[in-house]
Parts: sequence; structure tokens; C-alpha cells
Amino acid sequence: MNKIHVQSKINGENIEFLCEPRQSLLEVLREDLGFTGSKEGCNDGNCGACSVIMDGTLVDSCLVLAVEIQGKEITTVEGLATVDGLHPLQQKFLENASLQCGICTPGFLVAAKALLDHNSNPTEHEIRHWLAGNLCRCTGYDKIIRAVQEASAVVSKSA
Amino acid sequence: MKNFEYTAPNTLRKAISILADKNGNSRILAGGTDLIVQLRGSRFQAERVVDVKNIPELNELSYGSKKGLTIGAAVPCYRIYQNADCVERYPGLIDSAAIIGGIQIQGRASFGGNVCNSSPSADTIPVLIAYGSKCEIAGPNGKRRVPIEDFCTGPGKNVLQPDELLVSIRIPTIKNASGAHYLRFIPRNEMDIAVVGAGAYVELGNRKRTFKKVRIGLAAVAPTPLFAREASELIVGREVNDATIEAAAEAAKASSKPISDMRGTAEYRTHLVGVMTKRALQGAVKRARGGFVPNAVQEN
Amino acid sequence: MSNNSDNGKYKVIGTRPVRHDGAEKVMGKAIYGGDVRLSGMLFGQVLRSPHAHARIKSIDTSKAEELEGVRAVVTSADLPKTNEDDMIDLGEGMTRLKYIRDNILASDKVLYRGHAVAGVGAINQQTADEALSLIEVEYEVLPAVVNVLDAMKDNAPLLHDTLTTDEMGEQTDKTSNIAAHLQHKLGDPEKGFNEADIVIEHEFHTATVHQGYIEPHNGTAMWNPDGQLTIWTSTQGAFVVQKQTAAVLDHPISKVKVVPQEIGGGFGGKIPIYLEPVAALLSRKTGHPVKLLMTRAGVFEGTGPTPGSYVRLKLGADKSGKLVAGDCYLAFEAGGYPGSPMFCGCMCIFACYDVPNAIVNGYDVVVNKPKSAPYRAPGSTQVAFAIETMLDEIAEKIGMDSFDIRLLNAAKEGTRRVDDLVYPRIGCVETMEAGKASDHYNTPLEGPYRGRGIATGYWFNIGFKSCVTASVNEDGTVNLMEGSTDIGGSRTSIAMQFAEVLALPVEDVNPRVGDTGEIGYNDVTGGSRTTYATGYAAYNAAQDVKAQMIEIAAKHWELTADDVEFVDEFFKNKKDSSKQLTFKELAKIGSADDSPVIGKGSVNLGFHIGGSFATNIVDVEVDPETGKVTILRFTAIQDAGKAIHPSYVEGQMQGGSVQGIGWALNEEYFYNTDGKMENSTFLDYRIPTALDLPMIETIIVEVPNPTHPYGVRGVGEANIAPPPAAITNAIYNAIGVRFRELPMRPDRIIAALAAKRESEPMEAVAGS
Amino acid sequence: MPKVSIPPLMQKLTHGTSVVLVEGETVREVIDNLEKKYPGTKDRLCENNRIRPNIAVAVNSEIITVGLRKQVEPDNEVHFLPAISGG
Repeated sequence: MNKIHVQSKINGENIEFLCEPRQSLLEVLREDLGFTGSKEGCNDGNCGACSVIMDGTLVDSCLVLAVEIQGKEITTVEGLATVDGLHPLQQKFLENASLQCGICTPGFLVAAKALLDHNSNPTEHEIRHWLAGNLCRCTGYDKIIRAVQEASAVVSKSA
Repeated sequence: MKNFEYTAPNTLRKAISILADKNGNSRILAGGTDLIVQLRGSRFQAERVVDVKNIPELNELSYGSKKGLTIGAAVPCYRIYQNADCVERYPGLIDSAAIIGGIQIQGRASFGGNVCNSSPSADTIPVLIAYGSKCEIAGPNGKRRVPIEDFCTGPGKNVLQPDELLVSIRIPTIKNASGAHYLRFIPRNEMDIAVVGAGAYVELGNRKRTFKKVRIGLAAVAPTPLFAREASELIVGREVNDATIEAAAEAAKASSKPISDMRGTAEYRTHLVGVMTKRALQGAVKRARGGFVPNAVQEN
Repeated sequence: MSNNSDNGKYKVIGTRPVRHDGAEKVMGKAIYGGDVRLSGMLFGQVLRSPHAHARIKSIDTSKAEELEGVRAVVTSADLPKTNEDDMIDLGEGMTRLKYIRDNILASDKVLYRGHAVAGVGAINQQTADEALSLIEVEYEVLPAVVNVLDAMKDNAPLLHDTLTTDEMGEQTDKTSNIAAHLQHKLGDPEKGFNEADIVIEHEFHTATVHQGYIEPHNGTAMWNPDGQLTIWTSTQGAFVVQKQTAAVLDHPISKVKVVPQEIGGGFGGKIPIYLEPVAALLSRKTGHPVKLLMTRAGVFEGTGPTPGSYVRLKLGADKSGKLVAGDCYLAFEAGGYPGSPMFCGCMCIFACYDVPNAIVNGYDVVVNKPKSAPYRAPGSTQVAFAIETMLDEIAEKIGMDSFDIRLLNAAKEGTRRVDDLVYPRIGCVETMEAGKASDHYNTPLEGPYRGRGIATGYWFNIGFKSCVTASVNEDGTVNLMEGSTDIGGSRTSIAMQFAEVLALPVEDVNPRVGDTGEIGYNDVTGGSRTTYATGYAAYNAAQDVKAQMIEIAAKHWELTADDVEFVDEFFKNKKDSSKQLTFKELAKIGSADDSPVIGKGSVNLGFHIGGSFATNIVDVEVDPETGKVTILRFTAIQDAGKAIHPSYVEGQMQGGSVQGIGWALNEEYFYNTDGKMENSTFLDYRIPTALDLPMIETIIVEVPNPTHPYGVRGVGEANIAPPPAAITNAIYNAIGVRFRELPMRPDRIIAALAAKRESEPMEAVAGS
Repeated sequence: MPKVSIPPLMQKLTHGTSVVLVEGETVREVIDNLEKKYPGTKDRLCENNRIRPNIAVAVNSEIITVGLRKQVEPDNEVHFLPAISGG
């Protein structure tokens, strides 16, 4: 099997792995590297449950070949919290009961982080537009939007 | 999906020689938002996937007052709407760049990839037609330029030879009193394929009261994205008013031959061609007159 | 916005604590079915039928087995032999075992596109996927029928050669696609219609829609040489998976252990089993654990959905708007095998109203679509679409307010239903009154092409079996073991009911969902029963713990239990008022001197018609040029009986209503002429995105349920029923067109507007 | 005497009668006495001395889960329905 050697940085750690060219980043993250926080909902870029941040850009990891992350930096949901505690988004999701089943939550958190990273004070419309690539079937989005609004208040204050 | 060989050449020459290699068919990978899905769905298979994102020419995004705008074939959508020149001079491009898939897709998907995927419903092509863009193609025998409206030859088919690749899309400099607008109809507000898409570019004359130049591009109304030539020429020289715009809309309807599928019936699509063309022209005129027309990333 | 009528009465109930499993879920650490990893684990995939209806002539798996990395291929030949008329009870009535097994792996026929035909186990997912293309299946393609009315025609292609119609236990002798017929009758409908001043009748069609949970089905199985089978899966009911898997594999239930993982949404769709037996067969063949993950296309084409339906409703009312008669004919698409929620539809059609003379005839019809599965208030949405839009039509005829006509006819305690059952205390009127008094309803809606609509919906309060155990720790915290898988925060709402009894901080109660080897039998998480029934069991367990703690206090004080009482967070010595102990202090004492405290609660509750009612108010704007409908404002009102955790009650209301919005406007199974589903992706099966919606306002009404210690009513389902009707009514008020077919797609709205223009002058259309 | 409602589709067995008064202090006794009045009814409702899995019995409008032994008061109503469940 023609496996390729890939070096990258995932959640701040230098990581090396071997993968087949046909393997998606999502597959390698979940099955080979044990980062099962990124979820597979559709495997064709239409649900956002596998969202990760690649060199500062939000992408669906099911639509990235693992070989493509050579030399790149990846942030998954596992990279949001620090030893000091949860990310404000995670905290607000809990306080607002923004998750029911929770399967879409990692994707929403990563997507929302990417949003706040580039716009710490978004309008409700900007939040809804940015998160339109993340599907949630449990909540009707209301409590998710509210959590992002509250988190943005925290982030922009501390910023 | 079947396994394949992955290669990421860092020069145009290397890429072309790989594509020229006859043993084994190659597919070009830019953003991958179409290719990876198609390979997975075994809609087609590839022995070799050529990642072109390391080729400088394909990552170029530059503007010059003489040469106009150059969009490297691998430049992802988000770079377009984060680029000051595009935002300031080519708002029509932003209209389309900001509605392709969701933010995640826009982080990867490129105009070049959308053009080469050559879907009849491609969201970038109508506005590129409107802007009078050209495709710069490189092959073993050098480079050639093809007007965007002549690039697609059928659903998923285009003029590229197996050993050629799209290097960039060239968009002319913008004239005074000109404006462009793209919009599409979808049942949701995001994450959808155009039921009908319409892009319009206008140059106004006679103190912005008449149409001096008009180019209308349509998506999802024919086997390829369409340059509505008759509709465009019909209103040149005419006064800018509802009747004129309505006439162009009717002509656009006449020139489109949509099919019925799960996204819409032919009858409904034809109706939408009129509506979308009218709105595209209205938006283009408004911008030509210095007005603001919102889109997915520019609320107000 | 919970109107906490009894603030102060409760310490824990009615508060909004962070859920116990929250941190691990927001950190991506929670283990869902698809995240299971076992040593030596193989990966599988299922081959599905490309045809809607075909006879399987042969299956050749040899080429797939030869592919490097493939470890096993299984087909229906690997399942136990089934006799045509072997019957089995899986908790939802007797079913033919053949139907259950054939839906896992087709034997003689495939009955829908996406029907599972074979399973592959390989060293990785990619190899398993690749192997599918090497399995050669020879089909004899048969004509397909995917519409309920076509399937009922005499000349319709038959899905099952032996299927006859069940009529309350009696079989008709004619074979057809009609699996069951049910009739309810109340009073004298004929007389009622004769006396009515207004009689209207209409036909309604709703499309097949899917539950649309984001997590695809999954199943991991390990079949040990000793015959012990362990299954890890995302399910709404571990015990149902255990029962069904044992039956399908003809394996002793005691040899099947099911370990429920975190579940990524179900809405009813994760009650049936699909992959578990296939994973088990592959594991038995390979000797390795095998994990199966369904593709999204597999989910759409092979699981769910809820039935497309045909409903014909006739209503009679007097001049005042009082309903005097109703006649409903409904036919539901069961999918490839019998068992649509037709029975529920019959019990829901008139559920919100007092209709003294009524008759319902329901038909369960097989068609070439996936075997339908429960979906949030199964059958209720389809029928609410009919009656709630026709009520508005009557109100308009007599110039009555939409809420007033509903309040005039609303069901209340003592109302006799069409199924002849009589309501206990219910909150139907109260939800309507709350809607009429809401800020939303009292805020004028202005602008052209805008309209407001309302509708009410209903669902039962299913009880059934639940049990929990509670062990008290040395430090006064409690481990609460329950068997209801947690889809939406039920761990916490159950722990809160336990904590309330003992006045414990809810953080001190550690709820955990046990597997079938750790906790007693629990029925599924579904039917709006979890917070109600499992919560009731938790309440009983807490009472049990309290009694044991009183014993410990009595021994400690060397008294009898009668001399100890538990009041205001303290165990008090009645003989010496200076002596009292907190739960924590007593737990420490007990852990030193007494046998460990383990409380239990176990219930088998009746199935109550006194369920929960939901009223929705919606404002829409219609684009008259494109036909697109925008939801401007939405309010959901529901009777929760008692909201244990208001945030999660609101979440159920918002989520249910938004599923109803999708059902109303864009969601549908799109079939081509060969009966093949064409939109089996989240791209073309359009569930609402965040950008398609406004905030969903909520009003929780609390009319306590007399059969629950805290008055809880299940809130999981009723809110999906009103939106299609409410939006239909809003669209009518916006553009003067009344829709009777779902979804109300833009093209249908344009076509309807065009038809209207032909029959009326333009002004009538534009004016609104 | 408990009032038993006969489902429309079973009224063939009761010659069109929709409501029957029958003695009985449990659902079992009620069904046994119903069988005496209208032979064939018991078989439609029970098998192996249990309520058929696809039948639900309601006593005073609550669908019972304890089977034939369920107590029935003289003023109670007894109904027979198809078994259903939720989502």
C-alpha cells in the first residue's frame, strides 16, 4: 500500500502519520489519530459536524485529503479548552442548554470559534450566515445563536 | 473510494507534464469540494490526483489598472471576499463567492474549480460571463485564452484537453458608470444548488440613463451556463426603466431551455429566469449608479 | 420564559442547571456509537438495493471476498431460516419475523431502493466500501409503487404475496397492499352532518419526510466463541435492541448485551434496529469486533422515514362555529413492511377538540419506500395539517377569530374523544389562551404578502416501564443508574426529580445510563415518556433512599424510625429538637456503621391520553415572484405539566417546531419515475439551516399532570404537529391561497398564485 | 356494572351492539363474561390467557399495562384499541 508520510500540527502538537491518499482528514483524525470529537454526519460537506480550522480557515475535514495537511496547523474541538478551563463558547453552550443530543456541537463550536476569531462582535444575521453550513436537528438553533452572542460578548471584552 | 496516487507539483511545467503522462488518468484537485465527493461516490475514478495548490500562478489574486483582475484557478472563495480590490471593484464576484456552499466550503472551493466542474448550475460562471472574463489555459503547447462563455461544452464537460489545466480567470478592468450583480434562487437561504442563477453587468451612458453595454449570464437553464446574448444586446441604447428591464427578462426567458428535475420544473425555472434576470439587472444598475446592493457578506 | 407558578415550592425543579454530561460533550470527549474503538476491530459496510422493487435471483460475493483486506461477507443466507408465518412481539404488536429479518438483510425480494442486501467486514472502511462494488446481485426488476393511493388500487403491484388486511384481529381474505384498517366512531356522524349549518370537505397530501438526525446509524458487535454477543450502538432503547437482535439472530436474549452509547439524535428513528445484527453476523464469521457506520445516503434510503399520507376530512359546524360532526379517511404509507403510525393518526385527528359525532377510517398501506419508523408525534402532524387548516376555513366563513373557534371547540377534562376515551385534566384550553394573550398574537403584522397563522397539536403521555437504582456515597453524593438513553438532557431532568425529594444539590447526583447488564428493563426513550416515567422511578428511588436514611438516623440516635422525620433538608430527631443531621452528615455516619444504602424505583405506568398540547403562532412573508416563504416570527406554546428543566423543555419545543417548519416548506423524499429516491443527501433533502429561521419564542404552560408526583407531562413531541398547518394558515392570510399538499414548495406557491390570478382580478392577489 | 365499548370493527360479533354492560371485577372477568354473551370476542382480544400484543385495553380511559388482572370498578368503562407507541 502506498502510504504517505505527513507532518502537521494538530491542536498545537506536532504530529506525524502515514495515510493513504484516499483517506480524508476526518477519517485519519477519527480512526488513526483518535480525535473522535470531529463527527461524521454526511461525509459530503453538507452538515458541518466535521468542521476543523486549517491554518486559520474553517473547513469540513471530510472534504480535505489527509495528505493535504502536510505542514499545516489544524484545530479540532479537542483544541478549544485549555488547562485553565473551557473556551467561552463551550461555557455558554452549557449555560444556554445549546446542545441536546450533542452530535453537531463540536462542529458548531469550531465554526463559531472561527467566526469569533475573525469577527469578535457579529450580528445575529452574521452568526446565522456563518453557521448555515452546520446543521442541527434538535435545537432549532435558537439557543446556539444565543450562546454565540453571549460568548462574543465575553471574547470581545477580553480582547 | 479506489485508492490513487497523490502528487502536488509546485510548478506549472511539472503539473502539465504529469497531466501529459498517458498511463493513468489524472484528476485535478484544487478545493476538492466537488472532486472528493465525486471520487467517493465513484461517479468517476482517478488513478492520479494532482493537487495544484502549490503552483504559484494558480494562487495569484491580483489587480492592475491595465490588466484587470487575475484570479488564480485555485484561489478559494473566501480570499475573493476578503480581497479589497474585489470588494471595491467587483462586488458581483462577492455576490457569488459568498453563496457557494457554506463558510466551510468557501474556505476550500475555488472559482477555477467551479468553472472546471462545469456544472450547468455553477454559481461563479454567470457573473464571470457578465464581467466578460477569459479563462487562461496552459498545456504542452503553451497558453491559450478562452472566453468564459465558450469554456463549458456540456454538463460536466469543457474545452480542457486531458493534458491542459486552467491557470487563471482574467476579468477586465471596470469602466465608469458600470455595475454588476449576481443572485440565484434556492429554497433555503444557504447550502443549496441554484434552481436558477442570473448575473448581469451593465455600463450606463447618457448620464446613467441608458444602457451602454449589457452582459447577462444565466445558470441552471441549459446544458451549460448561458451567455444571454440576445437579451443583453436587446436593451443596449435603451433607456433604463422597468419596461426595458422587463424586455431583457423576457428575452432571457426565451433563450433558456431548462430541464425538470428535483430542484425545479422547466416551467418554474423559466419563470424564475425572468425574475432573477430582472433582479440582477436592477442590482447592477443600482451599483452602476453608486448605490449599495447587499449580499451574503455585506449586509449594509 | 417559564411562568413558574410555584416558585419557592421546589428547590431543584424549575431551575436550569448545567447538564451532567455537558462538559464532555462540548469538549468532544463523549463517546457516541460511531466513536467506539475496540482492539482488532474491523470495519463494515452494507450493500443496498439500487431498485425500488425487485426479486433477488442470485448474490455472488466471491469477488468481494477475494479483495485484499476483506474478512467476511454476509447475506440473508447467514440469518436463521424463517417460516413465512413465524410471528414475534417486539413491544409494538405482533409482527411477522420474516418482515423484521428481511428488513435487516433482504432474502427473496428488495422492497425499496436502499434495502440492505449484503454486509462486508474488512480491515478498514475504504476496503469495505470498495468491496461493495464487487458483490454481484442479479435482480429481476418489478414495477414499483411509491404513492399510497396508487398502492391501494386493485391493479397495483403487490409487495407481499400473502398480505391481507387486519381489522382489529380479523383478517380479510383479499391479498393487497393494505395491511390494516381501523375505525373509530362516536355519536351519530350522519345525524350530525344533517344538522350542521356549514359542511366542508377537502383532501390532503403530505410527503414522506425523514427524522434527519445528524448522526448516522451505527452498530459495533463482538461475538465471542462462548456465544456471548455484545453490541455497542446509538439507540433510543438498549433493551429493544437486545430483544430485536436476539429475535433476528435466534440467539438467547441472556447472551446478548447491549451497551448504549451517546446518541446523536433519534426523534423515533433510532428505535428500530438496522445494522446491529449485520455487525453481529460479521463478527461471528471473522472472530473480530466489527463496526458498521451507515452512510448518509443509507440513512435516507434505508431508515426512517415518517409516512407520506392521504387524508380526506369532512367537518360540520353550526353557525356559532361549534363543531357538530367530523368524518376522516386517512391512508398512511407504511413503507416496504406494515406498521405506519396510522393508528396514532386516527387517535389524533380530533384530539384537540370536542367533536360529538365523528368517524375515522384509517388504512396502513405498504409501498416501495423504506419501512417507516416513528417520528416525533407519529401520525399527528399529518392529521393536524388537515383539521387545523379546515378550522380556519370555517372561522373565516363565519368571521370568527382563529383562536376563538379553537377555544369554542377545545377539548377539556371530560371531553369524549372519537376513540370513545374521556379526557382527564388537560391543558389544551390553557395553551390556546396563552397564545391568544401572547405578545406575538397581540402585535399587529403589517406589510404586503405577510400573514399570520396559528395551529394546535397533540401527543399522548406514554408511560410504560422504567427503573433506576441509587447508591449513596460516603460523601453524601448519589450515583443514579438509569436505563433511559439520553438524547436531550434527560439525565439531568431525571436527576433533578431525584434531588428534589432529598433537597440535594443536583450536582451531587451523578446520573449514568446503564447497559442491559447493569440496570433493569427500561422501555425506549420515546413517546414523551422519559422525564415522566423514568423521572417517576427516580422519585420513587429517592423516597426509598429517604426511608433508609431515616432508619440510619434512628439507629444512630438509638430510636425507632417513627421518631425521625425529614424536613427542610434535615433528618430531625423528634424526641430531641436540638439533634438534626444533614444528608451529607448522615451519609458519612451510615458509611461507617451501616450497610450501604441503595434505593430503587421501578414503575410500569399506564399510557395516558391526557398528554400534552402545543399551540404555535407564525408570521410569514411570501415572495410573490419566486414563491419563497420566509418565517418572520414564531412562537411555540406547550403544556409541560411541570417544567423540570425549563431550558430543555424550551429546547424540545423549539426543535419540534423547527422540524415542523422543514416539513411544511421544503422537506420531502423526491422519487423519480422508477421509484428511486433522488435527494438522499443533506444538500437536496433540505432541513432548515440557522439562516432560514428567526429565534423561536417559547411559552411554557403548566397544567399539572395528576398522574405524576410533580405533574410532569412529556413535552418531546407535540410541537412538531402544528407548524405545517400554522404556516398554511399564515400563507393563506398572506396571499389568499390555501394549500392542501406538503411541502409548500416555492414552485407550488407560484403555480397556485398563477391559478388564482386566472380566476380573480390582480388586485385580489396583491391585496393582503 | 362495567360498561364495555365494542370497537366498530368487532361489532359483527356483537350483532352491531356498540356498548355492553358486563359483570366483572377484573379485565379478565369482564372479557370472560363478554365471551359468554358474544362468543368469539375473547379470541379477538386474548391469546394464551394474555391480552393480544397488538391490542390495548383502556380502563376508565387509561390504557393499562398490567394485563388481565387489572381491577375494574362497577362504574368503569372498558375500551379495546390497537396498541400504539410514540417517537
